[in-house]
Amino acid sequence: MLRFLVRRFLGAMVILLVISAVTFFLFYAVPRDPAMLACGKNCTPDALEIIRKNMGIDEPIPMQYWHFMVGIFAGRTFAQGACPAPCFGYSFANSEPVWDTILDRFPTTVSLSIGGAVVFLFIGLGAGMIAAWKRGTMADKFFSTISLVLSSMQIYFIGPLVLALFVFNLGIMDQPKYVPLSEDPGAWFMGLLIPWLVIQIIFTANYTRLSRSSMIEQLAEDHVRTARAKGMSARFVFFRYAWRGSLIPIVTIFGVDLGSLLGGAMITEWTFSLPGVGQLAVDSVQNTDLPMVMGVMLFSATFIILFNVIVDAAYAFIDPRVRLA
Amino acid sequence: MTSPSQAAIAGSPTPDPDGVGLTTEPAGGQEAVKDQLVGRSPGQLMWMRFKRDRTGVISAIVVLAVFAIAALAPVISWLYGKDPWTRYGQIRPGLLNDNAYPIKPNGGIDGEFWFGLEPVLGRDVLTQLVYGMRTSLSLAVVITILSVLLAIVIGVAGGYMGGKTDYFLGRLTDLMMSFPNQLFFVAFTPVIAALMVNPQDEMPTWLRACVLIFVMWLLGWMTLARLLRGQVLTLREREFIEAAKVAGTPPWRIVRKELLPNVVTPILVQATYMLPNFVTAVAGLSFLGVGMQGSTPDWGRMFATGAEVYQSDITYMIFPGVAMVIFIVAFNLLGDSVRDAFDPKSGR
Amino acid sequence: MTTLTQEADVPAPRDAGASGAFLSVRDLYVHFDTEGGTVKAVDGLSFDLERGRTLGIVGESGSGKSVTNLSILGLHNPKKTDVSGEILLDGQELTSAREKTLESLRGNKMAMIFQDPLTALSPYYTVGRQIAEPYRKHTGASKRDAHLRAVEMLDKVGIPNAKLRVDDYPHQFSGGMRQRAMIAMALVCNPDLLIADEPTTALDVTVQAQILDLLKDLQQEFGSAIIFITHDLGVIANVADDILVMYGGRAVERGTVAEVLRSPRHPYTWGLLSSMPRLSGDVNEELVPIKGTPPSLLAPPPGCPFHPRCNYVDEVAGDKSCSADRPVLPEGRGAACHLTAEQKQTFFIEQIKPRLG
Amino acid sequence: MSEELTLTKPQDDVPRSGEPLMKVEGLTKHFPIMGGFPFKRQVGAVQAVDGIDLSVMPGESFGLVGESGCGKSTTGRLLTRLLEPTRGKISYRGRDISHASRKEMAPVRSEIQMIFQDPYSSLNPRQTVGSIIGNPMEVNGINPPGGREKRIREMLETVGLNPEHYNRFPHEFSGGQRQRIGVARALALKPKLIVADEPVSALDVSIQAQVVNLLQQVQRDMGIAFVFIAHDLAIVRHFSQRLAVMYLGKIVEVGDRDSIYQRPRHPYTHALLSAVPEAKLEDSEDEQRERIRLAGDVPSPINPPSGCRFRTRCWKAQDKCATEEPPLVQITGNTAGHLTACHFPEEGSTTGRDEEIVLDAALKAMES
Amino acid sequence: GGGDAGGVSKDDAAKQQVKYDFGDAAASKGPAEPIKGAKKGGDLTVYARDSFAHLDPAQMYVSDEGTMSTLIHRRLTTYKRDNAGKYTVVGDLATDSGTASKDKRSWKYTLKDGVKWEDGTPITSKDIRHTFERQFAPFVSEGPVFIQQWLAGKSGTGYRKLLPDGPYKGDHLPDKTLETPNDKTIVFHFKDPQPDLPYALGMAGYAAVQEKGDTKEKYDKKPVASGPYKIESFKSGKSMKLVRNTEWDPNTDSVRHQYPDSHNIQFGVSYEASTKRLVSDSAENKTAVSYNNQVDASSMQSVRSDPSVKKRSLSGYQPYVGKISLNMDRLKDKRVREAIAYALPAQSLLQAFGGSGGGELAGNYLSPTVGGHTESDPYGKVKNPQGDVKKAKRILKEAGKTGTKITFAYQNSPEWSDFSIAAKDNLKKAGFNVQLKDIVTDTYYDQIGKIKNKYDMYHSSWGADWPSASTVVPPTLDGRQVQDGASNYSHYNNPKMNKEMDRISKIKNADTASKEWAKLADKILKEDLPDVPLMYYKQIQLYGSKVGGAVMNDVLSSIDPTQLYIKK
Ligand SMILES: Nc1ncnc2c1ncn2[C@@H]1O[C@H](COP(=O)(O)OP(=O)(O)OP(=O)(O)O)[C@@H](O)[C@H]1O
Ligand SMILES: Nc1ncnc2c1ncn2[C@@H]1O[C@H](COP(=O)(O)OP(=O)(O)OP(=O)(O)O)[C@@H](O)[C@H]1O
Ligand SMILES: [Mg+2]
Ligand SMILES: [Mg+2]
Repeated sequence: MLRFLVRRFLGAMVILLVISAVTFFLFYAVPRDPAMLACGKNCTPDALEIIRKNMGIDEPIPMQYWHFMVGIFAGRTFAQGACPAPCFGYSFANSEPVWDTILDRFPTTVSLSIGGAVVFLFIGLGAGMIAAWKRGTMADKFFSTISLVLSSMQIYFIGPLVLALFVFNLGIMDQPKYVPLSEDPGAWFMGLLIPWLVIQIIFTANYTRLSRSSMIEQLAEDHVRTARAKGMSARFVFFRYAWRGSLIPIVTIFGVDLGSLLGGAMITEWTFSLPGVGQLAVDSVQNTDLPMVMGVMLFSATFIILFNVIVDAAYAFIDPRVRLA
Repeated sequence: MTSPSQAAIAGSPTPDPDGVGLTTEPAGGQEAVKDQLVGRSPGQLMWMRFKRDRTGVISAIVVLAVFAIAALAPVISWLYGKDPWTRYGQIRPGLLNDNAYPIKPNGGIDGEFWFGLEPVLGRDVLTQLVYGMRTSLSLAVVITILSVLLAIVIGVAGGYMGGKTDYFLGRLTDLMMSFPNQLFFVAFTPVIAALMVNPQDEMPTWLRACVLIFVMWLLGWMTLARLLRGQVLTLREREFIEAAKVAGTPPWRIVRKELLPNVVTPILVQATYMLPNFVTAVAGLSFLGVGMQGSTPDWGRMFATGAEVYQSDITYMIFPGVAMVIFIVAFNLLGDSVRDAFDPKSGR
Repeated sequence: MTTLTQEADVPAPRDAGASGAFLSVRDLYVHFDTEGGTVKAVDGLSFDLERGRTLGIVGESGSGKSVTNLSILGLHNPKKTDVSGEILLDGQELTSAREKTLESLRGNKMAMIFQDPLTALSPYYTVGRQIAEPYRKHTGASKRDAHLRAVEMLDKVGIPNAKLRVDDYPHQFSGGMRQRAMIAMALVCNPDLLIADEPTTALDVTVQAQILDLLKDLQQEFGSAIIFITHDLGVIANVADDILVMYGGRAVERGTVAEVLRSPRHPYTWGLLSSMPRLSGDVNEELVPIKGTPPSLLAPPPGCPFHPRCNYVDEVAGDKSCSADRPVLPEGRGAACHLTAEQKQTFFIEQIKPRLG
Repeated sequence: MSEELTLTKPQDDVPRSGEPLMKVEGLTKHFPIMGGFPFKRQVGAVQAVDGIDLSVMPGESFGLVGESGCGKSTTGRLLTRLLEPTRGKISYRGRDISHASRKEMAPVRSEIQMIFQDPYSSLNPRQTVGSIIGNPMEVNGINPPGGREKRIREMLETVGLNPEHYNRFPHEFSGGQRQRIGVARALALKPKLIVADEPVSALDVSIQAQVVNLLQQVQRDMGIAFVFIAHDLAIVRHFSQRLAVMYLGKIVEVGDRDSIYQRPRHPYTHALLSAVPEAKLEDSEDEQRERIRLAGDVPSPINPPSGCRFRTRCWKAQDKCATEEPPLVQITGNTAGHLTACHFPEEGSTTGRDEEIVLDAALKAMES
Repeated sequence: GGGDAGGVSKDDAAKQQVKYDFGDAAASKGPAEPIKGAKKGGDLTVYARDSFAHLDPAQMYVSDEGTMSTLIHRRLTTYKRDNAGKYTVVGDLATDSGTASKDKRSWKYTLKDGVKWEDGTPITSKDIRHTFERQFAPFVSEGPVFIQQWLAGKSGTGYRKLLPDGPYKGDHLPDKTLETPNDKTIVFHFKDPQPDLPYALGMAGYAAVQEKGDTKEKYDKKPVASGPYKIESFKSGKSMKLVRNTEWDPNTDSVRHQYPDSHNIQFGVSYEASTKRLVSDSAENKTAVSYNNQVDASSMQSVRSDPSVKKRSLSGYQPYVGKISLNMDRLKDKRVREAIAYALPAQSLLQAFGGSGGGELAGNYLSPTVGGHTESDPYGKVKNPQGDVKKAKRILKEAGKTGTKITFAYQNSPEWSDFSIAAKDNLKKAGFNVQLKDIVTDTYYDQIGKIKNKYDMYHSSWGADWPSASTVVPPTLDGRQVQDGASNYSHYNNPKMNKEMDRISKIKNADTASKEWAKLADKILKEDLPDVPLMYYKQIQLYGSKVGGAVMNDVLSSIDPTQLYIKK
């Protein structure tokens, strides 16, 4: 297990390094000078020089990259002050420490994704299993059709529809917004209800389809037949034997989904104007805010990789044949 | 002495008893097929199975219809007498009110503008949608084709060569999969666009399209490549490949003649799942403001506009939205049917 | 066991229940609905089996061996399968039994060993747990007792270090050990009927011999009735008391091992015997294959299913035609063939026997 | 294997010269196992084939038997040079082809062919029978008089298929027929040596004989040498004049048919023979066959036992077996060409002995 | 535009045109006149699209920063709006709006008693001196530069030479420039007469900075408050919380109130989103407001057609004039510029901004909020809002320039994107080869502000810093101001006109000056056409039904945050 983790960790480091390099160098390929942008209306060459220095962009680009990377591990000092590791620098746009900004935005994204994910996972799996259990019946057809249609929806389509309906026409719900859970659990819940609902509509449907088909696949396995031949009840066989196997594809997809949701659910946050990491990403891209883009990019990638590792580790729990070495 | 599973597939052709004359198809057609000496390829069999699947056929028709509508956009526009560029509402008084919204209810739907008018610019929604679908679909089709090609190259190279090449390509795939793709698109579409064109010039539509295609392509091939690698890995162990090697077949020929024809199936199935994904991804980019620009009609941008105006004019969003849902549903159903036709065991 | 009447080609109509057999299958039909049409996998099959005896079923791939036995256990998907006829286990009707009843019988009174132990064991649970499960379910034993029982059973089937290996997963076992574990699982509740579906086909000869001996020994200890399915007449000769030869979903010959191997009466059995090389046979003697290929069960040949491949079609005398009339398999010793008893005798002695050496 | 190996009793009148067609010395194949930490590297090897010698005479049929995983297929694939040997030398008609590249192999490619086990995976489902058989000819630039198609049709006829089925696809044939197509493909190049890797074990009993007969006929009529790999001892006996018994990557015994089947000397050969179920009743006129029940399975080739590899399952094993690897030699009392690798060989007979040898714990417990 | 539901009529504009008086000590004396029915308490939710890039007064120039700044920062002078809507410049920290010498070259201010920083220390003339000296520091790059330039007597960025490092390296402005005879008094000495100083001092950019608490760059994140509110937390791009500053004494402030307990600002709420929220007036939106987010163009319809919403709206002109700047370096032929001017469809722009709620067709450079505004319309942009493509085509043809390639750069906001499509359409019909070039919003002005930019035309809008044309004409049309980042976007440089400007800026009578400015602006438009005026911006603002005291502050062109209270 430890070996597995260390190996994956090393792999992740390499991947992150490449991602950061690509992001960094591509960004500088654009003929846009962030210092110019920050320098404002009363810009003088001197001022520009100082801004450059403050931003840390007065050096050759490879050097900048080197310092950036060193800063992540060792911390750095900027004009704005010391920046302890992990230091992603200060935003070009508003001089906020990148890391703090991301951490500050993260609870929103976490609330949005985890809250959504928990429900869509359970409802989705449940509905899928019911459909598989009742395969070929009306209930199955009903679930399958509904989930097919819903999973074909896009957030940017049903998001506004749901808002239009529940918030503006019926007025029974509030505009989505984020209130920290610690401040007011009720408001937190109500504020995220609509985004959750929308995420869930789409994801639940996906998971219903996925879990149904993988259940059906598992039910055709030989060992499931053996279990029945042992006299185990259909229910037992279904929930113990078939279910266990059907988890693997589900865990795989769930890991991917959660990883990318946590790394910033861009369209969702954008649609509902929730100030999460995804919105931060869009903003910082528009602001040519390199440190922030770098930060978010690495942050998101880390989540994707992290969940890859978690998924792989989960395989080992689900399937004893997979050993972590 | 295990009996190979294929033998147990119901409906798989059963040889006839005389041991020399062969039949191809089970029950029914036995007599008719008997003297037909050209066999049915797996592809033809699949086609026959597909034709029997009603859902599949219907969804195929829907999908084809969508493509036809997209392809025939100019014809439709000509027949209908409107185009997606003219600002009817702005030029002709009486269509948009003081706030630049259609005067008539339901987004200005009437006998002339069947799907209504776009707020502010006052363009015709029907032709916008039709042309928009054309733009989005052609983008998605090109991206799909390119991704499939790259996936074939990488998947087949990795799977077939194995060893270091495979390891390297595998890590490359992992790497690309770890890119937060949406963020990557949003961050780099403008960057690459900026690199490609003289900052003074308008980015030509085709170039913008190319950039979009390029960026999506860059992160669009991995799933299929992995799948193909796996397929090739198992195919490589199949004995007919060894048979070809024993005959001294050069590797390139093995890939071309022995491997590729056998991965057509997963490619086709996967492509039918990829295409709608690309359509929605491209639309998502447009929604976030990094898609097609200016007066080029675009399906995805209609959602962006729709999201701006939905409170006053929800009708505008409905048409592209419903069209999108129908298209995706049909495509997914088609994908399922294609898969079932190729692999009748997978069943539902 | 099947009661053998001497050379009776004419079936003696008998009441199934009256035979007193432990397992009695009467007129079993199993049809599958598939895309291509109805697969008549089992087409009017009858046999009996008594406690303590072993019935070997041979026949080529697709002849309906597995399907027959799955229907005894009631494991077919009722939506897609059409099972008719009677299956009496210890006097209890099974084809029409409720799922609950079947559940309480499976693994308890009747158990099954599958061909491929790798796929037939769940990869997700320990071997011990999989063995203990039916024991707990059917005997209501505690978790501990069931575990001990699993260890005991593993020990019995010759897994070294059973105490430790009981917590292993199937993938940690070798092929032979897995099959032993399957056997342990099947026997854990002392079933009266054990169905072994090609339990050794996937194994090496040396391991196969171990397993066959083990099964024989276990049968002596438990006294179960065994149905042993295989392709291999050699194996049958080794383990079975009686043989049922199946072809195209039907039984074509039955008898005791000695009877069938010494004086087979069906051209298909002849074909099987003479197409098999033997360790002690004459190497210069050509093998005589059965011509042609197995029949399609979607459109089985009319009449005798074997007639398209039979060398003796033309020998059938009288108004009976192999391609039109379906020959009947008599109760007890006999073969489903239109040839007369004398013809069979002559052909066997003159043409077949010499080749068998 | 040494020169002393000659066929004692030529069974048939296949022309043969004194020179072996293919000769293998010290043939070894180790498959690397990658692993390690933190970077992948070779941490071990599957010693699939570990230093075997053998030679195949023109026109003869040489059998190779052994338990699953003992390296039979690997040997076969080494002989056809689908795999490159780790060590050792393979010479074909006096030419060293151990490390020949594809180009260097080109001249002999068409002479060494292979027939595979699985009739379902050995034919490309996307090609017609015609192209399956024709491709090797095309690749090797063989243009028979009358054109390739004519040749293919001939081949189809030779293997007992309807030449009209030229344009059919493999899935339209039964297993036996597919195997015939495989044979036709091998024959189309007019090979001198065919390596047949369990060509009938995937087939139904009733069909096996068809294919065995076909192969036998081909071997005789065309004078093709065969390396016939199988685990069914009866079929090997039927098919091969000479055979080698493999155990865990090594040849433990080699000799002509009669020597091996009637007077085996290696305990493993004994065990193997005694395990074969016979469709004959025990109380028949023949003398009782001995009964040997080994314990367990073949050990892992990653970590084979020291010395004699069979010692872990052998009832005669002594200390010497663990330390010294027995050489493959002609043991006193054996006919020429019958070589055995054993320190304590058995007497040459397969009839039952006084005491049955049952090493299997469970059997022992139950029977005692 | 047709049915004018919520728009502002010309009369409102006329009211705004009234020149803002300089108030005396009495007008500057606190406390501010209480608002009827206003109560203390409650938390106000505030929606804002853009986060505040700066909290350091010296860096503040953007209007929404200015609005918020009135809550936390005090300056020497400020604008007082009485309940009738009349504005006066009064003393804020200072006792009055300032005492000028005869020649208007020296101005003297005295600080009120009892004005304190949030830490309780008094605000002294040292702090004020520091406030101005640090404006010269290199890190200060964003704020206004009027006073620095006046002090240095130089235009452009030359003023920085006066005190290159700011006060941080021990250098200070000499007493002949800035004098602090005692703790309460501060005197400015300029090279030229500066009659507008009290206006300029009211800008957010000249609000006081505590010398003791000055952390240079970092002050931008954590400034020391002097107004009725102080910063409890600020999370850039996300939220800001302002709470009562207990050290602020209402008796020293004639303008501000301190009713709500807190202002909770949420950033990143787009105009669409804030409009939708405020329209819905659900739960917490009842106590919500936005200082600066206006009703977005696409919601204009729903706001103006719903009486219950309209009731909660405020509307007014913004000081901005939307125009298309023609790059004089590239479009040298006036006929080409004329063709463009005729072809552009002003109506489309208006519609893109949501119709008459979002703006009004413009005929010339001076908006109705600026003194001297006239109704002139030399290019028929008001009379013929669709654009006169035929005429444009003819002119272009006569000039022999049909097919000229012109690049039109625009900000990729929905409004300008929409307009660009229409503009391209018309220009193309007129015979131009139009290249559209979209530029991201945040960098738009930087890009077009470069002298060497390669665009032919681009939109720009300029608003007066105070309601005098002197803050419109010279900044946008004085050829000597052409430099990177300056607001003369068309690079118009006509020496004759430059001289005119010098002449008019010396006029001491404001009314006369206004008229002269207007004449000059029209002359430039007619003769040289450096920019095509299209639209005077207007805006509609919404507030929640439980928010009281909402008034439009024309100086801030936003809802005045200091007057708000929560209804009980
Ligand atoms: N679920 C099913 N649906 C359709 N056809 C089936 C099904 N199960 C079995 N069959 C068909 O029934 C026939 C008999 O199959 P069965 O498994 O009994 O053969 P078998 O004698 O056991 O063969 P083998 O020796 O290969 O195991 C075959 O043709 C098979 O294709
Ligand atoms: N490509 C490979 N990589 C690693 N190990 C291999 C490879 N091919 C074969 N082996 C291993 O080499 C050993 C010998 O394999 P081989 O296939 O030659 O056995 P076999 O005698 O043909 O067995 P079977 O009777 O099952 O076909 C086995 O342990 C196998 O796992
Ligand atoms: Mg079977
Ligand atoms: Mg093998």
